[in-house]
Amino acid sequence: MEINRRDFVKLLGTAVAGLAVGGGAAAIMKIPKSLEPVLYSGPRIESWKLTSCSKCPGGCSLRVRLIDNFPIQAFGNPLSPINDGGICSMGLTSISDLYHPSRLTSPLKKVNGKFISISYNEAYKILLENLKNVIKENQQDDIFIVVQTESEIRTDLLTRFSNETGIKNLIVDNYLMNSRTPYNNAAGEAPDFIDFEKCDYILNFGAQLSEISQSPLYFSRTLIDFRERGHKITTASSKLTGGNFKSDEWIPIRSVSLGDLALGITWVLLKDEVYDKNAEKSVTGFSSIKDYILENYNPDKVENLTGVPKDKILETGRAFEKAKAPAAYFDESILYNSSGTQNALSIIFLNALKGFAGYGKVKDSFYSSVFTNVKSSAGNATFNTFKNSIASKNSIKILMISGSNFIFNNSDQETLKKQVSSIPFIVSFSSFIDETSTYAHLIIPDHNELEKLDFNFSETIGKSVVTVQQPIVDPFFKTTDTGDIIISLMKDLKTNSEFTYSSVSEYIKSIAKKLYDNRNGALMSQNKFTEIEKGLRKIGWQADQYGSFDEFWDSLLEFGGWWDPFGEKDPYSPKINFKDKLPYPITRIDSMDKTSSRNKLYLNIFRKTLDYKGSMSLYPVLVEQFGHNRSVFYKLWAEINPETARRHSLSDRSQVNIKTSKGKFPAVVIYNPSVMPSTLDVPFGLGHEILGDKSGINPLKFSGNIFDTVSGKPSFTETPAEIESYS
Amino acid sequence: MKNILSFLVLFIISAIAGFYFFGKVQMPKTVLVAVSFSHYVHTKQHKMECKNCHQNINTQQRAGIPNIETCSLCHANIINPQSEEEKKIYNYVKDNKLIPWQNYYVVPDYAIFSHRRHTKIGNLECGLCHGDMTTQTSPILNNFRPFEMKICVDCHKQKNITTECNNCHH
Amino acid sequence: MALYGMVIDLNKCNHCESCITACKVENNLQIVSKESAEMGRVMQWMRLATASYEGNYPDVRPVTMPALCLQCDDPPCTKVCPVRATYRRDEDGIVAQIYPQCIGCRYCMGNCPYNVKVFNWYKEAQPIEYEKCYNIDVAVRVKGVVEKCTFCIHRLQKAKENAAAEHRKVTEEDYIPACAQVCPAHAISVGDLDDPNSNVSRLKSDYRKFTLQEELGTQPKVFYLSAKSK
Amino acid sequence: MNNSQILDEDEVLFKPIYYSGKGFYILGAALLAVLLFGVAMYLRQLVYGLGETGMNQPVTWGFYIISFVFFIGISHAGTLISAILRLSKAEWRRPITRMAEVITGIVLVIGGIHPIIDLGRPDRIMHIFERGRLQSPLLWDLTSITAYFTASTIYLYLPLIPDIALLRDRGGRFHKLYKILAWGYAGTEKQKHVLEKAISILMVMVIPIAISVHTVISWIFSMTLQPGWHSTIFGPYFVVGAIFSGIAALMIVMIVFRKAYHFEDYLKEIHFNYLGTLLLVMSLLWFYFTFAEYLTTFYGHEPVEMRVFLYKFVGGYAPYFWLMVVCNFIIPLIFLTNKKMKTISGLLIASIAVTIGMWLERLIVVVPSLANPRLPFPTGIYIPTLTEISLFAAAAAAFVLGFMAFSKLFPLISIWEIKEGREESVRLVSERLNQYLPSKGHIKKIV
Repeated sequence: MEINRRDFVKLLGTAVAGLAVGGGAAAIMKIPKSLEPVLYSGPRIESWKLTSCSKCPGGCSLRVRLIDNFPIQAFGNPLSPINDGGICSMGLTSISDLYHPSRLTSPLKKVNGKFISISYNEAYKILLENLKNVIKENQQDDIFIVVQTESEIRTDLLTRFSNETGIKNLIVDNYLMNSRTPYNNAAGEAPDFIDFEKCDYILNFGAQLSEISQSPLYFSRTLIDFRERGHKITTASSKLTGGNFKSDEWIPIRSVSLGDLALGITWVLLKDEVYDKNAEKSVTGFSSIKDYILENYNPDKVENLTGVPKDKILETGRAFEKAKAPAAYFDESILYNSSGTQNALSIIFLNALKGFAGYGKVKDSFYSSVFTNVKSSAGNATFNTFKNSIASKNSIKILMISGSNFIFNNSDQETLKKQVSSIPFIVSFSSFIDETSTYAHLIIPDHNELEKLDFNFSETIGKSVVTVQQPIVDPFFKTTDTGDIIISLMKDLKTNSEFTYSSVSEYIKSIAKKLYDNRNGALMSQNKFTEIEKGLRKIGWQADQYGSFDEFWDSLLEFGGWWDPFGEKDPYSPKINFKDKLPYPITRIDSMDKTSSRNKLYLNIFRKTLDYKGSMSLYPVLVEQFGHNRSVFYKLWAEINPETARRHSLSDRSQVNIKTSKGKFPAVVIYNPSVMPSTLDVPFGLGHEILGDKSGINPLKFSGNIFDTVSGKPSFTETPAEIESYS
Repeated sequence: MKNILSFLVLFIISAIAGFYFFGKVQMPKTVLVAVSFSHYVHTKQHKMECKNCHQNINTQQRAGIPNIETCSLCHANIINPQSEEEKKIYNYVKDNKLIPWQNYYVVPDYAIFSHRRHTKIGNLECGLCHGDMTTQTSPILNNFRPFEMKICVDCHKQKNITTECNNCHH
Repeated sequence: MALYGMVIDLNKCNHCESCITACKVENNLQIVSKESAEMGRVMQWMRLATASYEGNYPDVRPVTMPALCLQCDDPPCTKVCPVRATYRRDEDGIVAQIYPQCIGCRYCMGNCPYNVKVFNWYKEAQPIEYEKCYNIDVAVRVKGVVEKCTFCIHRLQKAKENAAAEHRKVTEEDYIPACAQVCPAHAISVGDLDDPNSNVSRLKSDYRKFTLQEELGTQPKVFYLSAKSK
Repeated sequence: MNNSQILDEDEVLFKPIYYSGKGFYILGAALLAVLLFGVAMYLRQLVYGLGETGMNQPVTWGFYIISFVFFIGISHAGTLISAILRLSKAEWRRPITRMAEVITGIVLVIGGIHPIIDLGRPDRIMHIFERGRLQSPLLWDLTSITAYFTASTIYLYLPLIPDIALLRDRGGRFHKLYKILAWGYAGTEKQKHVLEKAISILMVMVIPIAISVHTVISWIFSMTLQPGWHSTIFGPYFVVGAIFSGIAALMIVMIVFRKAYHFEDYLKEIHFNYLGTLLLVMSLLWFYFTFAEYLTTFYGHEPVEMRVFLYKFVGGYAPYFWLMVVCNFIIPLIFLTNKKMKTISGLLIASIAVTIGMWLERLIVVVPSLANPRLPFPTGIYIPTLTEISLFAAAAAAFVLGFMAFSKLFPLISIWEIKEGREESVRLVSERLNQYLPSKGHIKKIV
């Protein structure tokens, strides 16, 4: 056919249109433009730096991978004596905080309900003024500091600060402090470490050793060795969580009655008269306690209290007394019920009967030589004090929050919110706006962990280890190291302050100087030493040779830490005085006698691996993985014993409503034969309201207002619950 | 009736054509660099080698495009007063701003290409892929070799190196 | 010719799940939206799979194992691929997956008896803090292709490159996949099964060894060690 | 022969080509809307990705593969049946064959497109040709389907030529098109002879191809390790199912057009009677295969196989399974066995039931096996989304549309064959009878 011009134009138009459509389709198939900067830019020069992880008290050493001087990945440092190349999920995600979109980029000030960004000097001035005004009128008791940091240096600074300014109410709420408090109450000092190599039997009271502990990675390794040596671990806990299922024996028991079980076992030891006779001397009022226990805690009674069959109690008791060096272990997690501290005390008493086998203190420990007070006297106020004084109207003038998100971690959130919002001045140092810091009037965001210098002291392995946390990148935003703020506050509030250093880094340098002078230790350049080297050591040979301090400092940063490989250990043999906390009235638990527990259910909130702050679900990688083992994603689930489920006629993976006194919330039923028939096990950590992708539900919201009478920790296990069909 | 049919056919054909054209071929981009850099001057006149400026050529995946910290080694002060381009460089160095180079040879993200593998291990000449840059007096305007897998595979075949897909696509 | 295999000691593994996270961040795996996750489209090359529970309460223990691509020596998935997008590499026995080649027919997924392969149903917007941490050695997958565990083949390539640059052989220390590297309990070990004195071939001869569904004759190269359960 | 004669006799067959009523346009518009909606949904899927469907990690195949198998199955109606009937010189075939062949042609196209819809990267479809692996059953499929398509289109086209010639001679619209297609056929003895020969060659060729197609499709499943798929009788099982559904589809089409275009005196009770019997036979055969398949599974009692088995019989897919049994076996049995119910309408019900039943059968083959993989974690559920459903609807609409379009271009009943039948059948049959009946004289001899 002949084509005239108009036809030709038409054809051309069609062709172009066709090409356009085709091109469009092709474009759709390509990878999104948004990724190109990530993938294409830069010469991609790779480098590695060592730093320390600050997600938990473990003090693992990280090996961070940088591309063009931007960190992208973090792995374990194979030369670290603590983690030995391993790393946990939390540590792996420690980079992602740095790039978090909702990180605070500058100090914020609340002006009629909205946060506006201000300069640091301005913010500091406001803070200083407020403090001055209160301190002028000697109302230091109305200033509260709530801290949840793993950094000993910051803790130390805060302690100095509170001492100098006379602020009594410093609440240090971190893992180590909480686990030490019962010891501090009873014995004045806590053991530095537990050495499982010295033990031949472990009776674990609800601690998740390889999941949530002073050093999960170290413990998971040592426990494997322990079991390979053929020794037994008995775990008494309310749930057989991920790590605990490795223990040879599981005694299912509601954690509120752990103390009763401990005393029940004590009864066996006392009855058989097989116990360390020194205990009679070391424990004040031993005989009275002994008599009390002997009459009140015979196995039948304990069986009624705890629901543990008495044969089991006897068996365990016998095992405990037969063992040469049995260790009864508990940690912070025991505090999360109404009689927490008392339970802890009764376990301490049980340990005293066997001379605290395995527990020890580090001889001339570097840690204690640097910080005289951090281990014990810090946290001279508990969360209870805070609650009581906040409850009494407008008694708190100033609240300083650092790292703590206590509103999320508490069960009586609504009341707390009300009370907190009534406080006239709240300053928060958190680098995000979370459930707690929304109530702040002033936020001075802290650096990210990868942006600040810090020392991480650990004695978990029985030797003093100092892991350096070095700044890997320069601060991205207008953030300020909280330590520096505290220091300058000290200077401004107290003219004749005996704290002479002008900044944290300077202070840390001074500690490094101590390290330099302390010639016992070695750089973390090797984590194994041959016998020959040890022998040489005896005759005064030094592991590392360094001429000047600067040299030492550089190599310290290069190798990421310092430790004392040949350090000696002392046994832990304290003088114990329970200050008539023990003997204590029996905690009555109706739930446990067989008749009523048939159809009674209790909410048992358990903490996921490595997640004792409940912050796991804030990380995009981890929130997806939160329940992947149960293949439940972004949702709350409730693990329930199949027979209980059948009694309530619930099918696996069915949606239900869990009803407590505070209301009801949906959950997915997951069959799990390894939970107690009387509990609904729900995970803790989901349901953040402000940060993250607000997925799931925070079960603490719905658990009853039951607290440990001493430490003020919310009870995780004592809320009665019912199951309703999903509507 | 027939017209419409023919138009339809044409449309469909050209759509498919467009799909594959835009899908495979990458459009030549216009390079707007701040400084019209002359490889000729550097290599021929001043007898410099590639790796003097492209420093990671034997050590890293990417050769890297030098920037002021490298340029300043020579251009800390003006060498050739009558050169306009050098002034620009000098200014960048002086007020220590990064030179906004455009890197032209960009390997698509689904193919991993390592310079070291080719230069150090395979010891190939740069010219093999980049052409003779020593004659270039101004920034290049099109690839010496287009980025097509065929080119790679052919070369690998004739040098009988493995053509295992997974070695470059992972 | 090496033949890479993996041994996972279940008696050491204590479900800390760091191998899974490591896999995710090392390989730029896509994070799917809530809706997709509920539909069962979560992208994990490695997952913690609770097969069953053994024993009676209270002595009950979960039988749980990290499940990943078993790198079968006789893989069923490769047999059905219409375009050779997945195949067994001759030089190291790793089952490769070529993303630019795959046409997304998902036949291989249907034929994988361990269903460890995942599919890019969508290309979803990723969280910024995750995107920034992308590993540059691994290509970001486009939508509509199948992917699976590659034994961190990019690490192997790197190791080979380094070894070649230094004129030596690839040693066991050079090539460690991400999951094995991070495992706190050192439960995962990877190495050359052909080399009789490599760590894996030593562990492989352990009496506790078992593999998943041996009866299918797929000859997996990932072995599990467990004294309790088989 | 001249046109005037034909006008008297078979005018009714030409009528639909030239005159179309109001209903036709309404229906056409409606179907077109459905089709376009489907296309739009597909484009959407192309943009956003396969996530638009209800498929997920264990259940990686869904509606698309189901309808692929289903439509290819239906395609066996045509060519196979008409070929068999032609081979067996069944005289009653004459009005049926054409429709049967048309079904094949249209349905093959629709079915063939589905795997492409199912692809995650349709833009890379060329990879199959560039670097295809012949070891993969998908490739066998590709080849056999293309072969089948070519063969059956030719097989449809050849018997059409004389009719096209008639249409060309009548003139009217599209005469140019007819002129091209008719290949200058003038009905001379030589041309007739060649045509007959070509057809008779093709109809022998087509049968093995047709069988192979569905065997290969079944092999897509049975070549895998999946429990419930890995079975030896899948080949014949699928073929039987295919023919079964094919006959049902053919009957539906015949009944509908008989009503719509008034073909009553071409498609008589007797045709349906015969086809009905055929359907009944296939139904029994299908049931036999199903029974064999599941009985062996049950007695083997392998745990993995049993998980799928129970999922089908009592588990999540039980309703579909038992509905399938009812549709494919019970209903046909009721309607086809007793005289009273074996009416046209009864047959229509039966064949509709069978069509639904056979679709369900494909569903039950594909999904439960994927939903219960060998390792019990994670098990999946499959709920199709609007995209998949609308695309299925579009496919069905396309089928009907295609048929309507065809009926507007060519006669749905082979006119020349009818004509030929009128003239020669009697003679041919009597000749054939004489060949195999004993002659009269024979009896005398015995007495």
